[in-house]
Amino acid sequence: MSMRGPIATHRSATGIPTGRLGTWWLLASEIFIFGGLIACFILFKLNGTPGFEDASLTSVTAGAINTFVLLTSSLSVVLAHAAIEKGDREKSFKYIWYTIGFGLVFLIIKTYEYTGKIIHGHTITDNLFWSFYYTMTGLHALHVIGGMVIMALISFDIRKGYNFQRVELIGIYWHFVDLVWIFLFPLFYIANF
Amino acid sequence: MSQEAATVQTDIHEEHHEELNFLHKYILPTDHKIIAMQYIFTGMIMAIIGGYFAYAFRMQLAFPGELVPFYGLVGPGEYNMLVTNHGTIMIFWVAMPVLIAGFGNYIIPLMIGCDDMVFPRLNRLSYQIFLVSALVLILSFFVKGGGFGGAWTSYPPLSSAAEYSLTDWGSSLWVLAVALEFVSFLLGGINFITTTMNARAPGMKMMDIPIAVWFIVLAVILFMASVGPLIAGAVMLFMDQRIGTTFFLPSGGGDPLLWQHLFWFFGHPEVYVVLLPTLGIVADIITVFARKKLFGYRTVLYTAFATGGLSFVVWAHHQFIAGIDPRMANVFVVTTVLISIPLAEMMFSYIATLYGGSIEFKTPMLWALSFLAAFLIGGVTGIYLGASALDVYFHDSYFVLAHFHYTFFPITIIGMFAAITYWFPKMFGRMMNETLGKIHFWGTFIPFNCIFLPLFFLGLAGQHRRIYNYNHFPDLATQELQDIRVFATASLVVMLFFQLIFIYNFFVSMFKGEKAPNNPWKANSLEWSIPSPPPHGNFKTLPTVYRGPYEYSAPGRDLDYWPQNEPPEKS
Amino acid sequence: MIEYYVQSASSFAGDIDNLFLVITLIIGFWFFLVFGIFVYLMVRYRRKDGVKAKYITGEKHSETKWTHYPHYAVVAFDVVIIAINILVWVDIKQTLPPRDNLVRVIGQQWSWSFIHAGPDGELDTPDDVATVNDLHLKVGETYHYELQSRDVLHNFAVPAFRLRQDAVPGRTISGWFKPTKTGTFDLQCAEMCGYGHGIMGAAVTVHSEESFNATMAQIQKGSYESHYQKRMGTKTDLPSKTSHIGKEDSFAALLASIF
Amino acid sequence: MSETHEHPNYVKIWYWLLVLLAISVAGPMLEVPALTLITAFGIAIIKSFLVAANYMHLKFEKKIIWLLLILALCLLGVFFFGTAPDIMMTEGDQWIDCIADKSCIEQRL
Repeated sequence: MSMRGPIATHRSATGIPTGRLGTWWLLASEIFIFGGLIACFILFKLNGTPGFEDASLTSVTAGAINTFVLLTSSLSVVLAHAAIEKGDREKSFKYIWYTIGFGLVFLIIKTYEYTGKIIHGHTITDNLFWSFYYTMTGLHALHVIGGMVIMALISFDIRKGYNFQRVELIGIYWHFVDLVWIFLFPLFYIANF
Repeated sequence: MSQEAATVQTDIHEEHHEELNFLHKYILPTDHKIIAMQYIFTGMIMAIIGGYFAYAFRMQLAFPGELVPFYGLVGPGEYNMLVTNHGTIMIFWVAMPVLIAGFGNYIIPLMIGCDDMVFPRLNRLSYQIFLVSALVLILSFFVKGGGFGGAWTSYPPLSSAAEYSLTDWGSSLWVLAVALEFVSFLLGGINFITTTMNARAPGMKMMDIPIAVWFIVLAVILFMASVGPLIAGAVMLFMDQRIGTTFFLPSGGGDPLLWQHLFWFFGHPEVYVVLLPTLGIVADIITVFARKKLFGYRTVLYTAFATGGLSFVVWAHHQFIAGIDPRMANVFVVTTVLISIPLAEMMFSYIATLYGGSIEFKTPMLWALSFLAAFLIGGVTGIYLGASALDVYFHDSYFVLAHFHYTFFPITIIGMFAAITYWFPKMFGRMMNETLGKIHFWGTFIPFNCIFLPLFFLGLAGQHRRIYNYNHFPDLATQELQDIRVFATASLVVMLFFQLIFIYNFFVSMFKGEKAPNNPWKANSLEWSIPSPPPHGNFKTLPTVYRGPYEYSAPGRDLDYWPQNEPPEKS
Repeated sequence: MIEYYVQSASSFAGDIDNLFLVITLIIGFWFFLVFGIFVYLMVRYRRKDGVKAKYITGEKHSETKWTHYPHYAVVAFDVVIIAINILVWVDIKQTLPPRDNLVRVIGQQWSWSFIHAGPDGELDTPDDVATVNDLHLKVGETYHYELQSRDVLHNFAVPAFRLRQDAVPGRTISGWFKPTKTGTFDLQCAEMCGYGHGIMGAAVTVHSEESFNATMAQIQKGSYESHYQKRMGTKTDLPSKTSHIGKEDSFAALLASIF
Repeated sequence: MSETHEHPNYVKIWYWLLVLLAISVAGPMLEVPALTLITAFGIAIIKSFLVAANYMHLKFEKKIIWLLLILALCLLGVFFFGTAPDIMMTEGDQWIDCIADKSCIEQRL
């Protein structure tokens, strides 16, 4: 393992590697951001705010396929981590790019969905449900894009042979993005009553 | 961490820290000390802007409708913009960067004995985002329609629709600046927490961490845990403004009260976010200058935990009469008044620390003690406002204003001066002028009380906030009340005048002051064991810690201090 | 203490003033006690040559009792404050006593509209009397108010009644008050509402029975000169008047001459 | 970076996740709202637990991370229940939500 950066980075008084600890704290703060939005959404939904019956207009099929895609991408990124632990750089590189591919598929389906909705006049200003729908899935999509970019950058480091621990970190982040989707899926697609 | 690993790392460390060129040292630094300076200087520049705003609107209140010297005419819109941005700047761009990001960055690695933050480049990034946020805020004063004037709480619908606020881009840039600032501190906060959790010097146990570090980290944790919903809220508010959604507009099914909940769920812990670092810094200073061990280290720490925890369940006391369900108010009264319990215990411990001491009234100590005195007033007047029935009378009155200035002024300004005067020798390697420091202290502390004590009485008289000219309210346009306003404004001008002495002292001492020894105050914590100013990489050999930070006047020793890294004598 | 500045003109004003007094006594006691000890310690233990500070950890029971016992006392006083406060709060905001009269208060940028229920005591009937920036009340009657806002948040604040309540757009908030004194009082908007927040005032006039009926009749005929305008009319020269005040004040004059 | 621990069988977890996904999609077809609630959100919780425990290696993580995440969720709960009485109802003590209630739309002028 390379020793770059200050000594502080390589200390570990808690026993958890610094990078991972930092990632967990990042995710904790993300929980509050997405959690805050989800809490607001539920508050309005249970209030019976007009427009929330539009949940039946979202395509369960598209949502389910997207869930499937993200779950599979989670698998591939965890396999990338397993590979790098064994020191197999090429395999890990390959799995990371599979994950990026799945991310791309997710975004394509998302774009297709957005286009369909907008054509039917359900824009972000249509009513509160659609406002939440576009805000939350949009914020989630931004996280997906961010994750893909970081993964691409990391993958080349891996091939050159350093910063192996980052595969695990981006993996944890990616799983979190997956987790958020796992909750967005029932909120926007299934629970239409 | 094993001893071998430490030596291996020290080798790497020494070849790593060569001299950097100007660009990398000062413009794009990764060194925590330089980043700390950047934060502190940016914060001080913003403090000057905030103080200038305060001067402008106080002059308008004292002499309504007249030209304010060095400013111009203050109309109603202008006045709203001034008070709004005064509040925003002082909390988000002065208190937080100077106390948490600035001094946090400076003292955390030094006090826990490591060479830098664990993520130095993340640290740099967070400062850069912070700088951008400050620039965006300043830009917002100059766009068409002027700066945002909807109070620092920016309650919608006023803040969410240009037709109501009349500041179309002003409000959007304001929200954008605040959101960027939050992101910056989230990133910085992750760095602080991880550093303190993982990068402590060998031998430094949880209970050996100086209170200042503990409290800054606690503050950051509170910040991270409370700000998430408000970031979500800021996104929603920004979309309301720019895209036309209706999250907070009742016309489209939204609810303006939701923003208040999102805001105050953050806003109340935020008070403790800025309070805790100052309390920590003050704890360090009073122990050093009273040559005493801190009275009940654990008690102080646990009361801080309790305060932090309680601060999450009191937010609705800002909304007692905002149209929330009155039954909920009872719950929040109980939790709010309960906060007095841990905080009272903490204050008692601080005061008990003085007992049996040998108190030397150097400038940092004067600031620290005056913080305790002023904060005591701020604290006890909080009880009035925590009582919901009194809030029916005091809500949004000058009583509230005087109360929170009695907490925020000590926290931000007094705390900042305490920290600067205390760590100045370490930061710049020179001592500050003691006489000028004391003149500045009295010239700030006395006028401060003269500004805000009278405002309590204005509050009792029913004077409400954010009014540019009280002549439109006959009951408030009396000569008696006007005299109080003039007196407060005059005190403010006097206080601002005395700040010039500080600025003079600061810069002259920085270049011409007496050279500072390693440990001018004879303090224990690790930062005083290295040269002033510390070199890049801080410690020549990374220290090992043998005891807690407050071992002053320990029995059986000649010296009345006992540095944390001094190995125990072998018996 | 509040009464020194603002007269108390409603039935619950006295309760709030008493609560204020109770809290003042409690915290005054604590403040002077703690502050006294603080100052004493600072003076008593200032640095003297040759005197070494004591070594006290503050972890032993014999030491912690000095902070713990006062702290228990704080808890006891807290309970008192909470109990009295909740009693007053429940009375003012949480319950609605039976009403004698009804008024709808509507805030908008930047004025107040009032719809008085009229003789039948019901709103939205033909005998309603609408006024702008001028609220007329009958002394000794329990009023319910329905508070609404047309645009942004406002706050219906009458200091003499010790009354404050936010008006939230999209909601109707109800509450009550009972004026006990005749006279004219200020009504202020106490929630930031934009550019004209500083001028958003109104006059609350509490009438005796006869005067109230006469005024209502006048308003309905349209012959009533708005009390608010009358009141503000006498004050139109106020800006210059206060600037005059400023110049007379010697200290302020000194200040002004510096710049 | 690598404490040695047994890897869970990642592919097996993935199969489980797909099965759960199928159930949550099939749930609403029974058209029993209460059941949909369980299949939608109950299964989301199980799924997220599976992912967190196995893929994110929370199983092997120190207790402090658990504490951190649970604390985060608790605080969200505090926020939700503190806010709910004001936002989630059309009628509270002393107030009526005109928009959701529709009763006072005309009065709103």
